[in-house]
Amino acid sequence: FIATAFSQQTITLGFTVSRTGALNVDSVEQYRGFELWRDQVNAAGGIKAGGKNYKVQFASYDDESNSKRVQQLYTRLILEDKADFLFSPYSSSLTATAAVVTEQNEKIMLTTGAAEEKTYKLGNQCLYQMFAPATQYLTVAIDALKAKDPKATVAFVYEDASFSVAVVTPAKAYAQQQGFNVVFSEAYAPNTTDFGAIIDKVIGSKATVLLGGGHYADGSTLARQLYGHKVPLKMITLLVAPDSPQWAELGDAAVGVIVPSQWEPQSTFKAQYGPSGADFGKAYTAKYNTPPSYESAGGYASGLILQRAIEQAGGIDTAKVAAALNATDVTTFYGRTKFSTQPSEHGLQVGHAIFLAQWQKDKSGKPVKQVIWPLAGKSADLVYPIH
Amino acid sequence: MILRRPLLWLILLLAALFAWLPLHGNNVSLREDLILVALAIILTSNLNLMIGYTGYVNFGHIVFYGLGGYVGVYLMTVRGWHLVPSAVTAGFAVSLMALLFGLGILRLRGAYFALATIGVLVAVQSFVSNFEPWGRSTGMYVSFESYAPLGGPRHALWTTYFLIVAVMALSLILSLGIKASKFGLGLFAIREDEDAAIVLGVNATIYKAIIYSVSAFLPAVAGTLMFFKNGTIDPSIAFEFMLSLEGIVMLMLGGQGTVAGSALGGGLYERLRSYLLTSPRLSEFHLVIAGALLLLVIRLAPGGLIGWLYRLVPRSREVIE
Amino acid sequence: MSDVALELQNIESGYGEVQVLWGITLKVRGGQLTTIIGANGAGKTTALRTTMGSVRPWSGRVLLNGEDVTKLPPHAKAGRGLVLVPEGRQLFPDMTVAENLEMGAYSHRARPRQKQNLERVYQAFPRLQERSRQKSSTLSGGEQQMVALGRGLMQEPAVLMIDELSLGLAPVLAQQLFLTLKTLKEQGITIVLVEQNVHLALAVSDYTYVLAEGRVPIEGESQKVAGMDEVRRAYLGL
Amino acid sequence: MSGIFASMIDGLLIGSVYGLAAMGLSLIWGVMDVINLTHGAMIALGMFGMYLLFNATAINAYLLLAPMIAGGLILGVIIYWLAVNWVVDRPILMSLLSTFAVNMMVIGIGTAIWSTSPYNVDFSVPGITVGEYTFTGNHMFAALSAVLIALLLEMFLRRTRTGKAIRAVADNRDAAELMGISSTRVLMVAFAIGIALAVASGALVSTLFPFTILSGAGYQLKSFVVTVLAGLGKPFGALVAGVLLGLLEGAVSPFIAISWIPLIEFGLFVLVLIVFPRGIFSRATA
Amino acid sequence: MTALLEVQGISKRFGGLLAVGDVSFNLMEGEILGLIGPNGAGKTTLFNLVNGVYKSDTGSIIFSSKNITRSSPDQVVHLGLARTHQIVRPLNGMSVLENVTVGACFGREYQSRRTARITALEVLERVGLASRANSPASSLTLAGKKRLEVARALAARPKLLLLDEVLAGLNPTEIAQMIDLVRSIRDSGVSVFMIEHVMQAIMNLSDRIVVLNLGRKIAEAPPREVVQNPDVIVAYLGSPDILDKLRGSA
Ligand SMILES: Nc1ncnc2c1ncn2[C@@H]1O[C@H](COP(=O)(O)OP(=O)(O)OP(=O)(O)O)[C@@H](O)[C@H]1O
Ligand SMILES: Nc1ncnc2c1ncn2[C@@H]1O[C@H](COP(=O)(O)OP(=O)(O)OP(=O)(O)O)[C@@H](O)[C@H]1O
Ligand SMILES: [Mg+2]
Ligand SMILES: [Mg+2]
Repeated sequence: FIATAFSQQTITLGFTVSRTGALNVDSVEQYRGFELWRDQVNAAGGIKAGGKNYKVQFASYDDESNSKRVQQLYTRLILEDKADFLFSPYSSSLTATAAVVTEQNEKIMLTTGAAEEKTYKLGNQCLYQMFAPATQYLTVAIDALKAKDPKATVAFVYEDASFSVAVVTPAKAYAQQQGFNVVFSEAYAPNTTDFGAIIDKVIGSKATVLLGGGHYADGSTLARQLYGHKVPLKMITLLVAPDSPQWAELGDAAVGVIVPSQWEPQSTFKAQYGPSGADFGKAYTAKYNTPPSYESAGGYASGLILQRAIEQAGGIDTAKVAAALNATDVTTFYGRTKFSTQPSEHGLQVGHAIFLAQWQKDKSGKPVKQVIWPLAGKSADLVYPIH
Repeated sequence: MILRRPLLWLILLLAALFAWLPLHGNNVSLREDLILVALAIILTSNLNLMIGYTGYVNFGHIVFYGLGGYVGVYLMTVRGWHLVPSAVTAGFAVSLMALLFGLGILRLRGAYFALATIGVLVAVQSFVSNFEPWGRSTGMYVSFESYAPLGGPRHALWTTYFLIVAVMALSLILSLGIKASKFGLGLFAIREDEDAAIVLGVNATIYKAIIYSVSAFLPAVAGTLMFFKNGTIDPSIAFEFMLSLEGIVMLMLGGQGTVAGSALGGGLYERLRSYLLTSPRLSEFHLVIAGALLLLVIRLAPGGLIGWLYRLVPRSREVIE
Repeated sequence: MSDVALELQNIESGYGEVQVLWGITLKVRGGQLTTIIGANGAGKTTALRTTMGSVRPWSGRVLLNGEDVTKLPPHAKAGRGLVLVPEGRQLFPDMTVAENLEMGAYSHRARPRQKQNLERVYQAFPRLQERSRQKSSTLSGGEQQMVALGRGLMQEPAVLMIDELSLGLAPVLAQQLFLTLKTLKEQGITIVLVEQNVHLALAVSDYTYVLAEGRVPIEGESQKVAGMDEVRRAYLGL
Repeated sequence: MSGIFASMIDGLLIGSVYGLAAMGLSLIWGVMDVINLTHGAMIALGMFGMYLLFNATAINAYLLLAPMIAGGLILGVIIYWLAVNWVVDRPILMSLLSTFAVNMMVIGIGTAIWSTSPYNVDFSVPGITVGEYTFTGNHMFAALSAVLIALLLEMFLRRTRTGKAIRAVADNRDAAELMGISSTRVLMVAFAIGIALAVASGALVSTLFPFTILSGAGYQLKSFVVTVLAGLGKPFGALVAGVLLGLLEGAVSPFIAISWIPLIEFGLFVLVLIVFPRGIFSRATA
Repeated sequence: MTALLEVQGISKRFGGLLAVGDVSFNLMEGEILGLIGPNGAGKTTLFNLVNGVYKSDTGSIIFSSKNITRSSPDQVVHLGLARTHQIVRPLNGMSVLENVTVGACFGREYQSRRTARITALEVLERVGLASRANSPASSLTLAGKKRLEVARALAARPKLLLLDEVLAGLNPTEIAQMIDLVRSIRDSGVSVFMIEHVMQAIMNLSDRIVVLNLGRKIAEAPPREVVQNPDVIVAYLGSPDILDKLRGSA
């Protein structure tokens, strides 16, 4: 037991989790990433910095997926629970609301499920984004499509929520610029469960490729109903939802669907810091009985990046840790992480990049996720058309 | 004269306490708790004007709050207005709109009116969700620059807080004033029996439209303030049906038709939810506990908390209206 | 013939904290017509409602054919033939005249004779047959009173209590109704009548109770009561 | 087959389920003057009930409707005694409050058990394909079941003594007592039926779409619309209005972005109300 | 004497039913005009037409030289025409005093709340409800509620008062008291138009009586002539020997 040489301290990390409400699935997966990281750090004796040994403890509340109480809760985290550092809630809009509080208290907040660029362009100085920004999510898919079928006709069907709109708007322009015929584009209300009307329109538009989605609930429903209505599509790429391990429960409807991903278990980054992807995956699966999603990986990686910054700063002084974060350029199991330091977009992620993963049948016929893009890191070929 | 009413002084005292308590010792955490309490009181006491005074159940009262938030945030972020004129303009704009809606739907009575208000709420929400200048369903973000005219975010939030407390006090004073007025008597008559009131000479059409419009004003102002403070606004948060229902629950809990009841119900309900949600052991079951408590309270105090107080201390009726 | 069909023993009751009846005792003999008269607010309606159970008695007993029914809810009493035609009519406003009458025959007791009873009612009030499909809430005041009475008759009453029989009825119709009461009595129905048209009520009834401020200061054969000075002054306007 | 046709048929099928959901609300509201805010939660319980029952028995989901309805009746009786019996005579908002409290508790317990993540009943009946459009068998069966249940209810209300007693109590409780009707019993029955209808509609929806414990809220909102269009306390009218609503959705959706549909739907709803202040089907009885 | 109310050829149909058909009459200033007729004759409907609850299908109504044919009830009150309801409509959640205050506040004089309160107390004293001023209106007996109706209407300080069966439910002694009240109202300069089934009262009070049957006016005459009109006797009054019929054993 080596920790004896260090004096024991604790640091408190504060955040809200959407334990209930629309963001529940994704947010809880992210939380598990935090939790696994904390347990591993504490098991190893804590974060060692500047001759001290910092045990990590959490303070967290349920934000009910609703921004109404977010400021109250983050204020509480900072002032009552004396959180030293903060993680963001899940989603860009809750994060923007929390940021109003964290900024004025000059508290560092690492954001995970907050991919939208807009959030980082409001003049914040203490936000650090772990996810690759929203613009990239679908442009990657269009690149992949271009390589396979440049004549495809494209439909965008996406959740009318800030994240998916932020993804689709640039993607649509990019698709047209790449010479694709965008024959249909429509947003649906968050928490839509009946896609009948939209599916009838997709069929009518004669699109061969569908891009879009939003979060887990709507994405899985859309896929299921596309399958039920036997819509003749050659490629389906949906945001967020298919990344979740639960996606396999869709059975045949799951197969062939592509998801832009922040991270996949198969990815083989050489970790300069922290565990390897395989080790992370193993530990995660052992603890939660389910493979990690990219939200989980993002959560874990936030912990790692913060840990590294604290170590480099030699303590938990906010200014020093911020300086360390500003200087961060490191590759972990999660990929490269580097934050923009330009004042106009401070904290925006500029190092990390998006993958594409596709659900394919393995030899036993079970659906599994394979990395198909970038080609350099692929674990299987893109199956196109789906059927 | 309203100045001779003890409750007026109690309201002012309450507002002073709200302003002083967090400021003293710079307790921001308390401030954040109290701002939600103040908001609850604003929403319930204005809702009380419709439900408690006039007997018209407005299920969609939150629409005023949301629209006020949108108008105000739009004026500030896109047009670059200052907070206070934005909020006041939002108040007037929304009141005017309420007047127009009101002239249409106030022809309906009872349950049919109540349901039409849900229709208005959802229709407005849907419209805003498709309205390009307001960012469709993505909504709008308040950039940090908008806090600059108020001396940066830290100052801005304090200012907003004091404004909200002021709006709270105004809401309660408005309720009190209306209750004491001839206008208020007309509303009460409408509540008891609209046809009889008309035969007694009350111009129900105009009265209802006016109170509907008045009950929109301060919630709209509060909407601007709150969403400015939150930094974002989007349709799902601005027009939350659940919040509308909770408004009615708070009102009934406190005792509809009374000024103090709406404040009491709003304040207590908000504190209860907030406490349960942040309490480490109870948070998992916060809904169950809140529900069970609510059931218990209405069973034991069917006239709301105020009704219970009246029965306990009959003389309190004269002071606490 | 003169067994006691309905008996109130020392009934006290009221609303909330306000006591209205201060221990009244009434005996209604079977096959007789008993009247209760009294000033406005004396407690007549309250007495009938307490008998029925719509208002809970605070103390005392209600006996129906000798059986203690004090604690039974109104619907159970109705099932035993105790019928109240309430003050203020209490119709089913959204139902038609015919449906209102039909509801009168709801109980097991009344159903077998529904058809005959309906005919009887239409005979007594031809206006109701004309308007059988009109919603009862749009009837004139007097027409509503007819429906209320008709519905009471549909209930196959053993003891029929009527609160303000002639209220709002045109003189000719009121007279007709009093004659109808007489026939009903002759058919063996026990009747309790609360009535402000004291002249007619005393003329038609066998026995009279005077209610004043929740007590019964005077009772007796109707003819005798009608002759008492204080009754003539206080209730007959003479 | 043209798009609009397909979309109208979809609307028709789903509309009958809206209608069934609304029938329960309409019955309770019309009869008892109780705005049942547990309605959405009961629909959600219907969904989860079906989920559990189907996973336990794995028999045809539509056959499971019978035990689901029975369960709904029992649930209705429980809630009636827990939260409704003592507010029936109170102003309508009291019932709003007490049912809201029950709603909170049900949602709270439901969230503790199932969290708010989506579930799914994995049962599908083969559909019919016409040209490029496929109508799922589930939709057709759900619509059929909804209509069947609605017809049964209508017969019950019109033909049986209890049915008539329910209407009488709705109209004037005191008078109903005087007629020999046990109003408490009647109200309990009416409430239980209303809840059973909500549960049944939830069960049907669960075979069509995924659901969370919060999913009932959306159907509750639609139920409000449907109830009012039909006129309160007109359960069968609610079915018709539900179908009309579905058809309307189907008819307009090919021509506009679906995000505008709520605006059209609810805007129209308000307009219809202003023109027919007591519901479309209320003019017949004059 | 001039006509305060001139009703010219008004009618009202409900579906196929002619509730009021082509009725005309005048009411003079300072007069008590009685309105009788069998149940369902259209008396209450006629009141509803006059005070604007229903709009007349034909004809015109002039009150105090203003045409009020299309006016709403609240406008009519402000001109000085107040009424009571046959089926009482108290504002149940309010006290007796508040009920009457509403009448005064929104009546002809539009009194301020403070003045209205004084007026209300005064009126309550007059109708004999002063002791119940602070009780909830719902706790009054039916007859009490009828008095409340009168009080509310009086508080509006009307020029013309429409009374719809305010004596129903009173015993003969109480009726006598009310008769005095109505007379004193008239003596204070208010004209009265009253529906009543209590013959003793209507005969006693009215200067003239209008008789309706099946929606039509069948007579308009002083009381003494009306009781002798055979049509009125058959349709309305019935037989004078009723007491004997009732007493006579079967
Ligand atoms: N619901 C009630 N709440 C409180 N008090 C009431 C209620 N109903 C009646 N009372 C009071 O009880 C007393 C007796 O009333 P009740 O109706 O029995 O009189 P009544 O003899 O029938 O008079 P009337 O001839 O006017 O019908 C009255 O003083 C009345 O004010
Ligand atoms: N809203 C309505 N719809 C349909 N019919 C109505 C309506 N109001 C009244 N009636 C009918 O019109 C006729 C006249 O009713 P009205 O109330 O004027 O009678 P009335 O002369 O006042 O009788 P009463 O002496 O019994 O009060 C009645 O037959 C009644 O049924
Ligand atoms: Mg009485
Ligand atoms: Mg009448």
